[in-house]
Amino acid sequence: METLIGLLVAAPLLGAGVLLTGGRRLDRTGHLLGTLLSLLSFVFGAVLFVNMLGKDADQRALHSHLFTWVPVDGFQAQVGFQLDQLSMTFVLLITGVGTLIHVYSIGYMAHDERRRRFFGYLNLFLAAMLLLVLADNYFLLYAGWEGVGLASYLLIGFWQHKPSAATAAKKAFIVNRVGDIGLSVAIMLMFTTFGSFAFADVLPKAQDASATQHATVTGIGFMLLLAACGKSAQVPLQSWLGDAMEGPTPVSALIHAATMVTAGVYLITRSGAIFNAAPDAQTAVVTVGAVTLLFGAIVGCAKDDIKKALAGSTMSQIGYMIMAAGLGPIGYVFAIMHLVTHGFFKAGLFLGAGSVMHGMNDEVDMRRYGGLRKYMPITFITFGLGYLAIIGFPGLSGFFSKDKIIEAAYAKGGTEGWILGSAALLGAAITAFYMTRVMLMTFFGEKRWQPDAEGHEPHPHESPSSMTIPMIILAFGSVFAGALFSLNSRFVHWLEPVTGHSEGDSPVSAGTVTAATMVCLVIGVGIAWLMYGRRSVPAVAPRGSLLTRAARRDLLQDDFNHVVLVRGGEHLTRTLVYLDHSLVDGVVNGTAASVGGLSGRLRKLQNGYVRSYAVSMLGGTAVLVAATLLMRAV
Amino acid sequence: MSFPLLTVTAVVPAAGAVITAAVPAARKTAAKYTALLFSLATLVLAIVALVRFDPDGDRYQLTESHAWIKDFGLRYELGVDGIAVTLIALTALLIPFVMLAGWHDADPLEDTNRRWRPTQGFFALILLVEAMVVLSFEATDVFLFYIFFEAMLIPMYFLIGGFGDRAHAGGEEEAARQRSYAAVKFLLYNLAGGLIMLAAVIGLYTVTADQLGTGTFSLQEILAARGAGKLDIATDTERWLFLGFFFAFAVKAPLWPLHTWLPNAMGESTAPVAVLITAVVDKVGTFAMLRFCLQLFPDASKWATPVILVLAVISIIYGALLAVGQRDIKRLIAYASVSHFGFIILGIFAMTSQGQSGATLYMVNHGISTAALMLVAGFLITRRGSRLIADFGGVQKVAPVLAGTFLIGGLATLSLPGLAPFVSEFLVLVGTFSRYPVLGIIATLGIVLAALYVLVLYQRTMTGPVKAGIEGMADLKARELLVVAPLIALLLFLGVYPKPITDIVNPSVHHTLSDVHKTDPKPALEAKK
Amino acid sequence: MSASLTGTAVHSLWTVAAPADKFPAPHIEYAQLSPVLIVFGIAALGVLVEAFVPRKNRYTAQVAVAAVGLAAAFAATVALAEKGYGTTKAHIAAMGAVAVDGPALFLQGTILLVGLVALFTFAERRLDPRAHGSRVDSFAAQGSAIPGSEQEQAAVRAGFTSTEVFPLLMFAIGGMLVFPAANDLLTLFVALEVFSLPLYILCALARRNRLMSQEAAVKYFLLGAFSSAFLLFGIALLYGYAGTVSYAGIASVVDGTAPMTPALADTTGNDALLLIGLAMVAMGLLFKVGAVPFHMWTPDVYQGAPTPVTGFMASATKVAAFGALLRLLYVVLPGMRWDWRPVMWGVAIVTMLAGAVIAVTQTDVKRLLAYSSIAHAGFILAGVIATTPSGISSVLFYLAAYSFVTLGAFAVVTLVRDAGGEATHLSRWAGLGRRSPLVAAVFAVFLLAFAGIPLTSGFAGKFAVFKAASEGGAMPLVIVGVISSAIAAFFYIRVIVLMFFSEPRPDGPTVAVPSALTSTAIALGVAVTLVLGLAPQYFLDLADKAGVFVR
Amino acid sequence: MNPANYLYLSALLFTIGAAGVLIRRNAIVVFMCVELMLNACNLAFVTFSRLHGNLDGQVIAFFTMVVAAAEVVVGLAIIVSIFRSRHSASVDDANLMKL
Repeated sequence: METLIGLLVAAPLLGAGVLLTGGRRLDRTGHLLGTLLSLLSFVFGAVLFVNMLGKDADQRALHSHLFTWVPVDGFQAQVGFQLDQLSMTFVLLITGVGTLIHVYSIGYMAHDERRRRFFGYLNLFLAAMLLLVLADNYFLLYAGWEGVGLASYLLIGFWQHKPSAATAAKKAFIVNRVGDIGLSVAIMLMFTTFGSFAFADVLPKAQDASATQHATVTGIGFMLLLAACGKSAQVPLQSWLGDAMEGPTPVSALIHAATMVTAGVYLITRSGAIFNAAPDAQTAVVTVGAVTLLFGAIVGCAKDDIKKALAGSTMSQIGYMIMAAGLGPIGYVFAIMHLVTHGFFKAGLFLGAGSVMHGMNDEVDMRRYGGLRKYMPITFITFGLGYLAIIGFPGLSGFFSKDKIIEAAYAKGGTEGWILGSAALLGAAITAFYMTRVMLMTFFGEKRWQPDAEGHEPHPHESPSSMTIPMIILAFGSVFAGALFSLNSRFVHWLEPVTGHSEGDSPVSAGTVTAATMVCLVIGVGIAWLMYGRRSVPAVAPRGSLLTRAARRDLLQDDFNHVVLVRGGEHLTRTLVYLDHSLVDGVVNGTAASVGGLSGRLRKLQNGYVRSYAVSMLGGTAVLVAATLLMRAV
Repeated sequence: MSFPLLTVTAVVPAAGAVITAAVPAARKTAAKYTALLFSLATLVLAIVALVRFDPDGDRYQLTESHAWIKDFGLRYELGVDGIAVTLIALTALLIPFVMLAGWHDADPLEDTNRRWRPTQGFFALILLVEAMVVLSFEATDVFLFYIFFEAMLIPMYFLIGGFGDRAHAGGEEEAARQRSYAAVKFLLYNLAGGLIMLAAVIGLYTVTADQLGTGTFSLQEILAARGAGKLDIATDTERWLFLGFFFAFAVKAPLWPLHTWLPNAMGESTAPVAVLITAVVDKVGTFAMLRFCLQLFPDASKWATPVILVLAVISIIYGALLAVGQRDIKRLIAYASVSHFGFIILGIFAMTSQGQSGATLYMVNHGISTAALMLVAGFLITRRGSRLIADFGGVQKVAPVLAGTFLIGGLATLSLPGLAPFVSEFLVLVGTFSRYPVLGIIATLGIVLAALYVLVLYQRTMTGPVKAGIEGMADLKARELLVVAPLIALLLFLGVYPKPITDIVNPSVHHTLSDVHKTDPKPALEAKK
Repeated sequence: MSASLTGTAVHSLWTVAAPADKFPAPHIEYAQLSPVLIVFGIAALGVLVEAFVPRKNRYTAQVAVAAVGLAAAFAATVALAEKGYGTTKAHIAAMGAVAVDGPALFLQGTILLVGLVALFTFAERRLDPRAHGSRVDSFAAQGSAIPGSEQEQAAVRAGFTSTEVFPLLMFAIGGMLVFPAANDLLTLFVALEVFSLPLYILCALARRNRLMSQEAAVKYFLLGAFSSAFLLFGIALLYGYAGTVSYAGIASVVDGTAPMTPALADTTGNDALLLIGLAMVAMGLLFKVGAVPFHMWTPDVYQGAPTPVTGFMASATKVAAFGALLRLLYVVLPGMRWDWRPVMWGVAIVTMLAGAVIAVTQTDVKRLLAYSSIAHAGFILAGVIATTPSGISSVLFYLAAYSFVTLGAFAVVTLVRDAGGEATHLSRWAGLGRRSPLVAAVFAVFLLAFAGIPLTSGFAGKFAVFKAASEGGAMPLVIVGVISSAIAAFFYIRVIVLMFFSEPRPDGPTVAVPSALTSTAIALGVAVTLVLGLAPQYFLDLADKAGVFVR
Repeated sequence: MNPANYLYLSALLFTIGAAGVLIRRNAIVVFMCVELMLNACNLAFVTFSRLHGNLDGQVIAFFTMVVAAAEVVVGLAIIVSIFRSRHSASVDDANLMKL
């Protein structure tokens, strides 16, 4: 069984290797090979899952040590895997959704001559992501962490000939690097504190370490949070996610909705022990989560680009998860649960969006959609189900997972609990609003289609089955996953051994919370219908309120980055380049020059007149005599 | 006396140089193959040495010792520890690639006259440099080391000044001017450093002569004498001597603010020569810090550590920032190297086993990764006939393989996990952090900047719409692929499995650390107990 | 002193005035002086050859005679050294006039070899184009003829050549042989003049640029005479102080071991005589070695003199002069180390720096080399100051190493020519490496040796003297030394850049193909440079063995 | 009479000679000044020889004269030759080589 874990990672890795080095001869079959290997990896996962279910709760974790990576005295980095319930959940999500998206991409990328490479990158991503969730120590996790970063870089920038894409890719990688500082510093802190960075060594010790090394443990917590912010696009490192939509839609669905961006949640949940030991860090986490869930939601309301709108929503949904994870044992389970359900419906939504774009020759502006439900029914239905799921329509998966998080938020207790809970509720309302907006602008109302750049009139049509089937499957997931998990709280029992779970005492009963959520939902949908359902949508975006305009610009976050970081950085480097030339180099050249000048002046003494030479000799002698006498004198 | 493996390892390339130079003008290709052959022979010898080296054996192995110039206390003493033998292997490994990459760089444009034989000269000089570098890695006699450390400059100087790349904005005239400026700058910088060191070397002799009766430069003798308490350098003297040595090495390494020769030298010389500078020759500097500064003057080293560490961190950030600001591909890579050398020096003077093993590993990895990046950049530049980033764009569309390899080289340079440099960089950072947390964190910022300059470079040159002058660009040829592929393979292998090297290096690092009486700091928790 | 000298004291001196029968019959150890005697004999023979051998054979005769003489003298020197006169049997010969000891023999050997090589360059006749069918060397057809005059052209047409240069050379060498061996101040002075006067004349005899050549001669002569006047006055003062001019005598007076006579008690009562005398004698010698501030003749003379002569002067004169300086400081005035060392420190420092710095902006190869020779004089002084046995041997070694590099370098300069004779302006050397890589490479080797790059003799020598200096406690000198070496490196490198990295000019100079003579000289230079660079141990031992002065 | 005075005289002569070298332009005169310096030395030698009551000084004086004579020969030869080619004996005209 242990070896199977290795294969789990090896399969897609192999795929990546073959596809990327294989050359043209694989162009015909490459995508199939990629999909196959992804599927294979899913099968391995499934086998392991079944095998795991066979064992009883606390015996389920599997460990397999491959080899020692970096052995330097105290610093012993191992390459070893740990497959427990938490990792297993992710494995299934990643390989499952991953495979679906491979299938979807076969159709979606059919006309791209670099499709082979696309699948190579996808496989690379799967491998890295699996490494991330299977690693049994933070150092190896770090490798996976940066690996997914690379994959995301390559895939966002897949259409490199588009400068916007290339820029977005670069931005994503660099912002992520900022987060990575957090992770590496955290690892260093662990090494200097615990003398190791393996889960098995660090997590158990975290609690009593905080007794003596409280500051350090808190520090580790904050650093991990920083890492999470980078990867999961949380405030203040969220700016890259919107631009990341430059990538092909399947990528957005897989990496920037379902899996990679949730790595932060995984990291925090995995490091639960540390956060439990560092309350301050937890507070920071929930704050970030709460802020982001509102931030993302607001941004989502203003975007006319369907993918950007969805990106905003992703941000906000992950905000929910982070917040939940920050709540500690009360929330870990629900964070993961929402993560999984979100994986289903958000992937579904993105694929839907992709299918729409596919039909509308890659138009992304929702103001140029409208009334598409008749033309692409399957897309409409699957997208619709996803929509209902995300706004938390009773009975669908989103309803269960999000509801739990809101409850947990209140259960945190105290004013903190109230604030978080209300924030979550408000978020729910806004979610309902912008999702409805998307729904209405895309599928309802009158046609607002426009010819594209080349002047082709769009002929909306349903996408090929290779694309619709995954959408349908995901739709099923988004409908039933929630119920499936929540039924006599299966999911809680499943994860409890790893994350631990505590109910907490909610000041408000579950019933009231649900009711409140419903109210918010109705309000949100209602407003949206009033604005976009009743009135017709202008093909050109109105100027809109100040907030709207700010939201369109990601609440000016990019402008801030541009002015402070980019411009500032440019100025800094330009100054340094100048200084390096004029100052550092100048000193050296200056010395040389001054020697030259001195030489030039001394030359003049050699004026060619014998008599002046004689003078110098006489003077020299005089000095010599004087000096000699002086020496004797002193 | 056993087979003098080390001597032979150095003599083979030297002989190769002579023979290559002797090949008649008309037989250019013959000369090239001769040179390549000898470099490969050297590689074999180096590998033999690597295999024969026993990590758990004596500190210095394969030793040879003969009197040379009695009056100067100069002995021909060779010996390698784990660090040296690894670096020799690196050198021997890189040279063939350098040659292959520079296969046509030195072909005379037109047959000017029969006596002027640039091609022969180019390859002969490369072999000569190799011989001297290898010897300076092997020398365990301070003076012997100094001799080759200095002599190495001359062939390097001719390589830089004589064979700049033909791609230059300012035209042939300007190119020649810039080139000789760079060459002179390189030589004078390093000569100045060397001469300062000479004073220190003489000082060392005087000290040993005073205290041991006979002046000596032999590392073993000096260490032994100090161990036996026979030799005890006065604090001030030791500090002065240390500074004398360190200055020379800091110039060679190069350490901020003594770095300004590097961008010129690397910018003006052909890519293979640039690789020779940064990947091979400069390593002698950092290596010498590890072998001579720390071992000869442990107390002074500890005394100077704070300043040096700060300078190293400055180098890291400063080099990276300047790399971001460059308009010229090669200068960009040069500044990136400045940043990397900062890491190496940081690791050495952090005085932890992680730091120093990391630093050694870093020397190797940086050698390979820079070689990969720089050589591909060289192919790119020769194709376009320009070094300016602005002249490129959309290369990946016309030459995907070239772009791919370039990206991998870049990713190695920004030390992505899975590629070799990551391991060493992280080791250095951890090693530093465990003793100097603040510096460690500041240095960590370097990884963001690295990402910045690499990806910006890639974006500007490779992505976007295809620029004018790029349309017809050919993808990598077989020879070029033969250069790049092995390097990349090596990067991947060492990224995933650096153990073979760390196993050889670790014991030597322990020796060095015990010289400076330093032990790794204990983890906080254990310390508490 | 004046007050104390009463009339009676003077009268008493009258009475003890040495009567004639006190003159002992002079006793000369001919065998031990053979090198000197041979050279002078040959020189005289050369004069006879000039007088009686028909003009067309003179050249051959002169060269042959001189070569044989020098070889013989060298053989004699070696034989003496073998016999142990350099070490165990070292002693004072010729009535205390000349010392036969290690340093003397070592330097004489060096001078003789240098002289031999210089002879080759003197005798070179293939560089200049044939003048009216007869091969010509680098010396004026007729020294006395006015440049560009009818008379001169006639002389050229007649194929005259001033073969007098060979006897002159021999006289100079003879003087140089005595100079470092001189064991009393009178011999010192005479020897100085004996080798200086021929050099003055040789300077004036260039075939090309005769005006410059004559100017060089005048400058050299006037300044030389001026300096020797100082030297002489210094000698007078020392004589006044010690009542004797023999080194041993003065030394014993200085350290008070000499038997006290009232007159001596009188003069020694006042150190001014001694100190001023010392300073002036030192000045005379420093002038010859070209130390700042007595260096100013060097660039002009080096530039103006015929290049072979320059080469000879630059190497042999330095050897002889430093030999004499060493002997003076180590034999006569060891007791006064604390007086002259600081002063010499100053001179050494100034010399090293000034030489290196001024050279940076030179544009003429010969002037460049002149300044570099000044800088090198500074380095050697650093060794002289050490006042340790290793100091002596290091200086001896440095001189040997340096003189051959210099000879070689100037020999190369004679090869690079254009219509106006040698093309000594640096700009003309651009791209020489492209046109004739071999010559350029050889010159590069010499330059690197000057710069003191390891594996060349220059480095070995530099290391030796610096080591000696630092052992003698003169670390600051070493620091200054390395700094000025760094500066010096700059202009040596500049020449290399010029030769190799700049495009050759279309109207650039041609490189003449020399005869076997110059080729040998250059080859020898390179050989010595490399041998002393790679395996100097044997010669260092030699210098060590020779490093003891007899007193 | 006090021999010291002779020394003062010789010193004086020497200084005059040196001054002449520095001041006079005509090469011949300059040279004569050098001769003057040499003779100043002779005076000193003789005086000292008298002081010390040995003959070395006087002998040296003869040597000096010989040397001086030799210098005259060489010196005049050179000066004359340059005079003939330049039609000037001024040392300041001999100024081709400088810097």
